[in-house]
Amino acid sequence: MSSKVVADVEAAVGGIESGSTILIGGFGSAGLPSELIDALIANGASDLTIVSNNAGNGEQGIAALLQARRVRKILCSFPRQSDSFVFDALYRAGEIELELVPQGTLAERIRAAGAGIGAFYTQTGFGTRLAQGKESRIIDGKGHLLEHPIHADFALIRAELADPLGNLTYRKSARNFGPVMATAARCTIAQVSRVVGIGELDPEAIVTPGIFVRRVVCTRGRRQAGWTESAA
Amino acid sequence: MSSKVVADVEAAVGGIESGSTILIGGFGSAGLPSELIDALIANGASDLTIVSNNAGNGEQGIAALLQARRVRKILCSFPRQSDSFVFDALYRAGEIELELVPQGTLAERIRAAGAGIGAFYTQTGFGTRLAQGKESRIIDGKGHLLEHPIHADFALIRAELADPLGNLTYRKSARNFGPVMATAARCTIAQVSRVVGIGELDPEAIVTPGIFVRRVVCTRGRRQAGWTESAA
Amino acid sequence: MHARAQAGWVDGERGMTSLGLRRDRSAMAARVARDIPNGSYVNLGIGLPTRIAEHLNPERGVVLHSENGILGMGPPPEPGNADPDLINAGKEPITLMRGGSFFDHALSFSMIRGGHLDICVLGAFQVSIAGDLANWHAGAEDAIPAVGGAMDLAIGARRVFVLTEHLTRAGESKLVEKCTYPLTAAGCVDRIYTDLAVIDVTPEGLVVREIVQGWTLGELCRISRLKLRGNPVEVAP
Amino acid sequence: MHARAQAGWVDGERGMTSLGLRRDRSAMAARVARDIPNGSYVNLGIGLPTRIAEHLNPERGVVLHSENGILGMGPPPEPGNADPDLINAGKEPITLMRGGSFFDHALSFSMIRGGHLDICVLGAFQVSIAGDLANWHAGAEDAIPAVGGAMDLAIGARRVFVLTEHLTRAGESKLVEKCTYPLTAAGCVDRIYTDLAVIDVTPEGLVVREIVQGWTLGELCRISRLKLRGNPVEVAP
Repeated sequence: MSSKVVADVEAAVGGIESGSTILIGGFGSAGLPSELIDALIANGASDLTIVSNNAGNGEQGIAALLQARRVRKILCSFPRQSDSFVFDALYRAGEIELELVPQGTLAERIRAAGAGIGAFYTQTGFGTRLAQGKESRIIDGKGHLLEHPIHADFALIRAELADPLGNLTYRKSARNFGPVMATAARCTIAQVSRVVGIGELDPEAIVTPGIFVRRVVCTRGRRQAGWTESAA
Repeated sequence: MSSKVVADVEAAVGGIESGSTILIGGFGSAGLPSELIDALIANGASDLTIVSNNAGNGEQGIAALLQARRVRKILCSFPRQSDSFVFDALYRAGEIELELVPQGTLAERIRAAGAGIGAFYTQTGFGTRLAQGKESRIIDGKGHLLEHPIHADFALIRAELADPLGNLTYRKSARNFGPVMATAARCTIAQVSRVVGIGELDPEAIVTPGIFVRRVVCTRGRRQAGWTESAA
Repeated sequence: MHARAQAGWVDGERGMTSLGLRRDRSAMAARVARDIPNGSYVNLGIGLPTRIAEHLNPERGVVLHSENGILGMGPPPEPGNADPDLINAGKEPITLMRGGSFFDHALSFSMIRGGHLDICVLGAFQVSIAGDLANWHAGAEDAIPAVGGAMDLAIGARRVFVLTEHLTRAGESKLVEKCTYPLTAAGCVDRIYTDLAVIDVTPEGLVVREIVQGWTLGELCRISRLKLRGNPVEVAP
Repeated sequence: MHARAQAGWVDGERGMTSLGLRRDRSAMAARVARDIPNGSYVNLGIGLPTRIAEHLNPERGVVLHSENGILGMGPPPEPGNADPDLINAGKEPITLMRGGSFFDHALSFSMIRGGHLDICVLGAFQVSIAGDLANWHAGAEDAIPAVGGAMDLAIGARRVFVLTEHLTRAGESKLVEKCTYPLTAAGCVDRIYTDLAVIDVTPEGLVVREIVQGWTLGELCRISRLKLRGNPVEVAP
């Protein structure tokens, strides 16, 4: 049986081509697959569409990817942060396209892609400027918007433990978007803190079953990001 | 802090009134909350709408509820089984209404209720006789049906462990519909094999967080149902 | 109540002169905490609403939800004990209470959107007499927009409370006839807690339930530039 | 291959006489197993498709999915070791392979509907030349209907294989111009494995890839009452 564990982050991001749509896990720095993002920058792919809750902070992670001018468009719920100056500058200069998506709608659109749901109706955003251009419908007397799935070519996520079959567990609030993003990409790549043997993960406690994961890479050193971000 | 654990199954099903819509967990006998169903029969509520994967087998569980003439309508994916004679007889006599729902659509409609999704499009059932009366739409060149959430007054489910806050874990394939049904009822009632103290369940391995559970009852004796059923 | 009374303010240009006192931020948070029933599931928005937690005695069994996948959120950790994987929606380090749990964003927003939260408390730029909320976008067309979970919380929680200063720093009322800032959601707000009053959104408009000592309904109407109704109880700041 | 050759059948009334042999059920299951790539994620339908598992050497790393919430389904337990909480979609006791996992129905059908299964193998009442599948309802209007997960699997898996006898017990072809039984899904079938042949559904209609020794394409067309194309390889039963 072949293992999904690859040798290093370079191998993990192999084959990511320019023009790809990439889901990137994390909420702030919790669950952010920093080493995979660095490898993606080194990989050189450009003209990317990035889907992530935030648009990067400081000059690391997604901000570094943006600063390297690899991103054509970003879908996120909260680009503006106290130190999102890289995104802010590109946005004001008209050099990056932004699709602002409410956080729950972002999670649900990603889930819909993974679950094979063609589209869904949600009350979130109805009657707001984020409803512009969207179909709406009254259901049980309440206004709803029609929202479409966000399918991706790749998902880069960070988990805690993996086995060679790609089964994953997460750690605390670093779980956030990982499990839904894992379901929605053609190729999901997980960086994990530790790889364990097959059978070592409790079958009742596996959060992401291996069917959703293509590649696993162990990155022991975890970045200790600061607490400077100020909003969700 | 008050506990969600009630003394017995009678207390657990207290307040279930005639005319209620009730989700009942289980796939065959795995995860079926047998003691809660027995208590529901004793409780006397009638004119019920039942939502469950199967329509009962033998003369126990849902079949007993049907035999007691408490059920007006059932939504399920697989009523016909080798020993579903109670349902079969009522159905042929026109004494029970059946809404046949594909298994995945059943799970997703229940999830949609729990997740506050107004409606969703799925390819499942498009172009079949189960599409009758349903809105359809072509999305990305593929036919989809519009499916609506199944909201319920009560959910009766079986889990393995609970704590006084209503956090639940399940056991093996008895998990099946429990976690989604728990989210979709105004009042979710779980029968469990054991109640543990607050803090004894691993926060990473809780499957149903207590926010979805109103009442917990411990029923140690687990029925050993036979293996006579023959189909999903 | 932890109220430290502050002097009222004067805005000569607008001609609004308060003779009364106002609640400080701690007292505002404490006032909301009083209205949260024991055992409730609650989401506290970023900023001032987060401080409500300081006024919720753990014995009351109020369970705090954080939209990034936590139920049973506890207070900030002791200095030096911050865990970068354990943060709240404001990305500040927090702790987990016994009996808490972690889950993904899909389930977290199912809790929100599916009506499982008893209460959420949000900040506001503006609240209209119809209960419309504007709290995500200050209206400037060149601003970097950011919405986060605000729209989901506003439509999803069973009751939506707003906790905010009554006036902006420029002295303008945050209670308005009609929001001029972009909406978060229409008709979603149930109750408004300010430094001056507690106000219900009703089908008949805004009804003042409590007013801080030294203020009259007339004065409140004047600085709010709104017709407010009610027979408010006078309360200490 | 575990084939035990069986004699062909004769149905005098319909004038269909086979000179050839046919595959027994074990050989049919083994033939499908050969087409499942190593490391695939596969759902095997109730009945004959379930028996494909017996022909999948664990070293091949094929992971079996069961729609009631299992990935990594293993063989039936030793006698006396059945666990009522560990059953397959046919409600028979099974085991879990090392590295397997349990999950709820929502996630299980996300795997199915979301296109994560490489292959599912289903039984059939009828398959049309357009790949339409009828396998859930035998058409009798007074029958108790039951659909289970068949419709989800038929639209969801990346490739849908049908494993079925070529003819019904009454000698009628299960391959048809157009299904007369209620559809499970339209245009979903990729390949059909029968006791007589392996047949691909193509935009140009049904193409026979393999035929059991002793049969000719002409004979197959005749008993199928269809125009079948192809240049089939002759294979042992």
